[in-house]
Amino acid sequence: MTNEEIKEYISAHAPNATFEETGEWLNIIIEAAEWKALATAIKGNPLQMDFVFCLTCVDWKTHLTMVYHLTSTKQRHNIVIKANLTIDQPQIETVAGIWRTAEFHEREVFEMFGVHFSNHPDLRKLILEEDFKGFPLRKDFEDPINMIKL
Amino acid sequence: MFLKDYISDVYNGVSSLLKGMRKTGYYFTHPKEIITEQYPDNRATLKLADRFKGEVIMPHDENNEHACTGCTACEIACPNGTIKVVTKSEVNAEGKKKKAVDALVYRLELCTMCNLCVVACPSDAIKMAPNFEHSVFDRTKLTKILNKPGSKIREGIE
Amino acid sequence: MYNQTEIIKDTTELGPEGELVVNMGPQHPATHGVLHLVVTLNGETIKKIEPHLGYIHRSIEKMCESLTYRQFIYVTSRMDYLSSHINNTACALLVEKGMQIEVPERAQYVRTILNELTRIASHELWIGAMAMDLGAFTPFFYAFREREMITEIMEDTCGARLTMNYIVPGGLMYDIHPTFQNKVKAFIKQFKEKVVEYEDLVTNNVIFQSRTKGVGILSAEDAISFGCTGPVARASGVNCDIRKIAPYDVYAKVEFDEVIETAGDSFARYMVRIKEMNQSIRIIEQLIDTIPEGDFVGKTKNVLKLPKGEFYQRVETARGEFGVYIVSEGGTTPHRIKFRSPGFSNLSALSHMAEGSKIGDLMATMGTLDLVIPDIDR
Amino acid sequence: MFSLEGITTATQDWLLIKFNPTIALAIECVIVILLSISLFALLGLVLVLMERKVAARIQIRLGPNRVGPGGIFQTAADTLKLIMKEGLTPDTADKFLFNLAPFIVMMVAMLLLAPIAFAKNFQIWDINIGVLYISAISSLSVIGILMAGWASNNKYSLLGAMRSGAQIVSYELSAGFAVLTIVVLTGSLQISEIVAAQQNGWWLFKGHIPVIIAFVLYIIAVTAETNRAPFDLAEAESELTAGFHTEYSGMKFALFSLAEYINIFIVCAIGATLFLGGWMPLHIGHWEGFNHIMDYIPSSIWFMGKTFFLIFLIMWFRWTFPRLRVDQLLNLEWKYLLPISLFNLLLVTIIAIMGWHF
Amino acid sequence: MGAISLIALLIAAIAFSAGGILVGKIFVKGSSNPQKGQAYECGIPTTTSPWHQFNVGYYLYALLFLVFDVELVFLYPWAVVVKKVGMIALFEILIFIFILFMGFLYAHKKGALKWN
Repeated sequence: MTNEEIKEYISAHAPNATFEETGEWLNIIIEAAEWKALATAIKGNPLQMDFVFCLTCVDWKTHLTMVYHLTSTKQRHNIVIKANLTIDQPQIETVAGIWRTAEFHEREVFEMFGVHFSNHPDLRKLILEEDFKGFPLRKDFEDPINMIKL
Repeated sequence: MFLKDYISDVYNGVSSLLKGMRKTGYYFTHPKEIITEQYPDNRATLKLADRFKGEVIMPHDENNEHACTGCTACEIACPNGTIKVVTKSEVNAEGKKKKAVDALVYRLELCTMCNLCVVACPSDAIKMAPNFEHSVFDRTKLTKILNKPGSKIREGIE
Repeated sequence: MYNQTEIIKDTTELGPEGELVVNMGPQHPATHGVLHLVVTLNGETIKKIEPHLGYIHRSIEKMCESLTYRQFIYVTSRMDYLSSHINNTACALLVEKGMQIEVPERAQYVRTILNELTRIASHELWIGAMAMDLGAFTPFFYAFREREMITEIMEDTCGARLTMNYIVPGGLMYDIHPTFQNKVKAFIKQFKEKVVEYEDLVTNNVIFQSRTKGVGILSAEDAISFGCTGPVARASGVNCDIRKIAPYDVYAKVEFDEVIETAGDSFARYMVRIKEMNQSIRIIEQLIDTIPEGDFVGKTKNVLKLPKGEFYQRVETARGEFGVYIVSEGGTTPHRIKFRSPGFSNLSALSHMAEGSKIGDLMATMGTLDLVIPDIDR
Repeated sequence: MFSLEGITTATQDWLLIKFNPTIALAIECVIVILLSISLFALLGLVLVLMERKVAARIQIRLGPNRVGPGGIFQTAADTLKLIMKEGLTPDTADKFLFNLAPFIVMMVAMLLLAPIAFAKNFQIWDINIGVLYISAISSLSVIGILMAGWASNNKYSLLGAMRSGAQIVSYELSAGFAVLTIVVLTGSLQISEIVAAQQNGWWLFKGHIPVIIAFVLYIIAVTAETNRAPFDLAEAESELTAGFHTEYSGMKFALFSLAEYINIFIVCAIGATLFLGGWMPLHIGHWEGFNHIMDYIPSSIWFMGKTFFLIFLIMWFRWTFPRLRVDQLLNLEWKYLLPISLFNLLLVTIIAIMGWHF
Repeated sequence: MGAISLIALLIAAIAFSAGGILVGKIFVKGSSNPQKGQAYECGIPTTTSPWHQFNVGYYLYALLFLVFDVELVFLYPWAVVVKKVGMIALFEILIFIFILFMGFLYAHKKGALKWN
């Protein structure tokens, strides 16, 4: 499918979505609340976005941005979906039920950025110890014991 | 039919196992195939690859001169703070004050042999040497000063 | 760290009826590193597997935020150390894409050859380690004999055996060693002679086949859903070879087949890797005699600065799709960098694949997933 | 000509002349104790070294070569190290059973020495039910392993012990049937008579294909019974770290591993006795000249040669094959080996009754 | 030698094992550390005790083994005399093995030899 068709389809399901085509792939910026519904819609026909090859988060100091890189193993078109979250209470619906790879990736984002994924089946720390304080990949994270500054 | 399958099962299984045993048996009876490295015994003849990245050294010529200008390019290039260049001011022959290297401190325990410092050096003063026997009992011995005591910069290097 | 009275109290507790919770790893001979699996058993049957990660998490992504675009490449060698060359290539490709640096043909050819050699070396090590997981010790040494030839080629040209750091943005750090082509040809000759040995010892062995066939089955849908890539997904019949989907370097110019099996079990994953080695040999054979003369590094600025924006580069490592995602603010260091490692996604499928099988099957499944723990932990 | 038989009879005669029968018997007992202990120690050292050397040669490497010429003192050094190690007992273990288990395993291994004919007329006790005695005693070793696994209070140990229990009792059957084929052919359970029956040729050659099948079954079954790869599920280290002896260290661990090697020696010695004629030199039918030449080689060397050949065979298996899974292991026994050995036994019976063997 | 040799061998086994362990005890000065007494579970403190009810899989084999081991014991005396008795012994044992084999097939059909 061409980018125009994708845009059309996504606008129908997420009316507040904005698009950006400066990069390599089509970027779609959506509201966090729309995500779950949109995810279900693009997983099925006609987009068949069945493969999340990257799921991460970016800290912009003022807000966090969830970034989902999606592709279709059948039609081979890539899109990037972004959702801005507030830094105080970052919360977004989980997509672990739609793409199972999201389960691990969301757990990683949860402990590294403190994003809360509602309805996640098993939202625990995956890498860090249970009693670890702070979110290491945020820009304001300071670890006085294990300095990695050079 | 069942019996036929059963027998062919057993036959195929046993023959595949025997094939494996023939292979290992071949190596058992052919000691020439042994590939063990005789490392500490062949130390005298051991030839490492000439590009082998073992540690950073600073070559000095017979006049105890090196090519380091103390420009700190290597220090900047190093990703993990392995190199520290301590500079001093030196008065050269024309009476001009000039920056020169006092000590090029190299901390082997931090080095990842990425070769970025060698590439960054504008005067080819440092290079990688194929030394790999770095074990010492005292960790402080891994912090090395690369320029030899009393050495100075070679003529004509800016 | 742990209080003794606490331990005694703990061990007197009983689990649910008939269940046994066993920790496998971090100090376990089959986990190839510090992977920690909490396995819930019912007799010999696995009920649940829960991976605990982080024993060698170094926060490479955070480290890279303070490194320049020349420096951060070498850190990626430490992630998937068995395909460090391919990781380096991914980073270099991303910087080249972002700054529109022309890479000379010679460098592209050499990169491709080295990438394929790395892939073979990685698969060789995997065959040995996997056979060892299944209790056969000897193939390990035979596999390492061939791998040794590759590491020697690497040592000659790159100066290191495992973490090569030979790729720089714009090309190569220095030119290939004069003996490179001859040594690679010698390797291809020996490899073709010796690779049939695995058939006798491993592939056709009735015990090996019964240990792997029908074990740890992953369907194509699950493979996609779990984000599996590389040989793991291709064994389930998913086309996911980045070298075909989004060719980089000179992969578009060479002829090779994407190896696909459909069974999705451990044996299929084994066969995919064996056949992939042959395809790698095929790629190298096409390139080794036609390496063009010329520069080995393109013209780059002294200080690299990626323009403001977002960049993503995917490559195919020995374990699957490796992705680098960089958010740049236009400075000398990245604002945010994310490494999409194939092992992390492949591991997430382990629990699904191993549930209901035996402990022995877990070893076969885990072995054929080809997990490299630093790749998962990053 | 060197002969162990001469030495033993001379010693016995001398003792009986010098002392009264009771004291002579006591001294004989002491000699037996000393001999068996030194045999154990020696076998342990030799077999471990042999295993490592065989493994090295198969794996295209050199193996131990530092301690002594060709590394022959390597195992002695290792043993010294193991003795000097602290033997730990987990706090949560059942201490009595934990410490008892290695003794049981050792006792079983030691008792099995009694009926083995090491050379012509060189046997500790030529018991008339020798073969039955061996199968009876050897089945006791599973108790030691189960005890070790259970008492350790460790999950790996427990799983390993359970596996080894199921495995050893299962493979006992095939081993038993394989042994029975020779008993059927010989008509005696006594080791000396079984060896004597091979005066004119070993059973392996005399008994046609069924005996060869029985021999193969026997080798497979005893490999499993001694917990050797590819049947080493009790200590499958990629699955259960070290299986039933995970918690054992120092000398207690050494005893387990020694017992394993002694058991290999014993089952191979029995295999050599039953199928390859024990100490009986290679005799071919009525070629008197050939047989006489063969007789010049001492019987103890014949016995050791055959035993070590079988040991080598078992080591060869270990370094070639992957490990089976526990259910496949039991399948192999119950669905393949047991039916085949039952059928094979009947075949051999027919051969024996009809006198078709040579 | 007679049965007394068994006692001698038992003494040898005990002396050998106890001797080795004692030599170790005498020469080795152990240190005490609470971690040393912990059961090994890959460096993680154990959570549940292994001493509780366990999967039944292995016991079925043990039961079958009992049946066949008793058969084996019956076969020993038979094996000794079969050559002298001749064909009739073969037929007798055929009946015996046949009955047992039927039982074995029954167990096989019932799935006792299938894991789980």
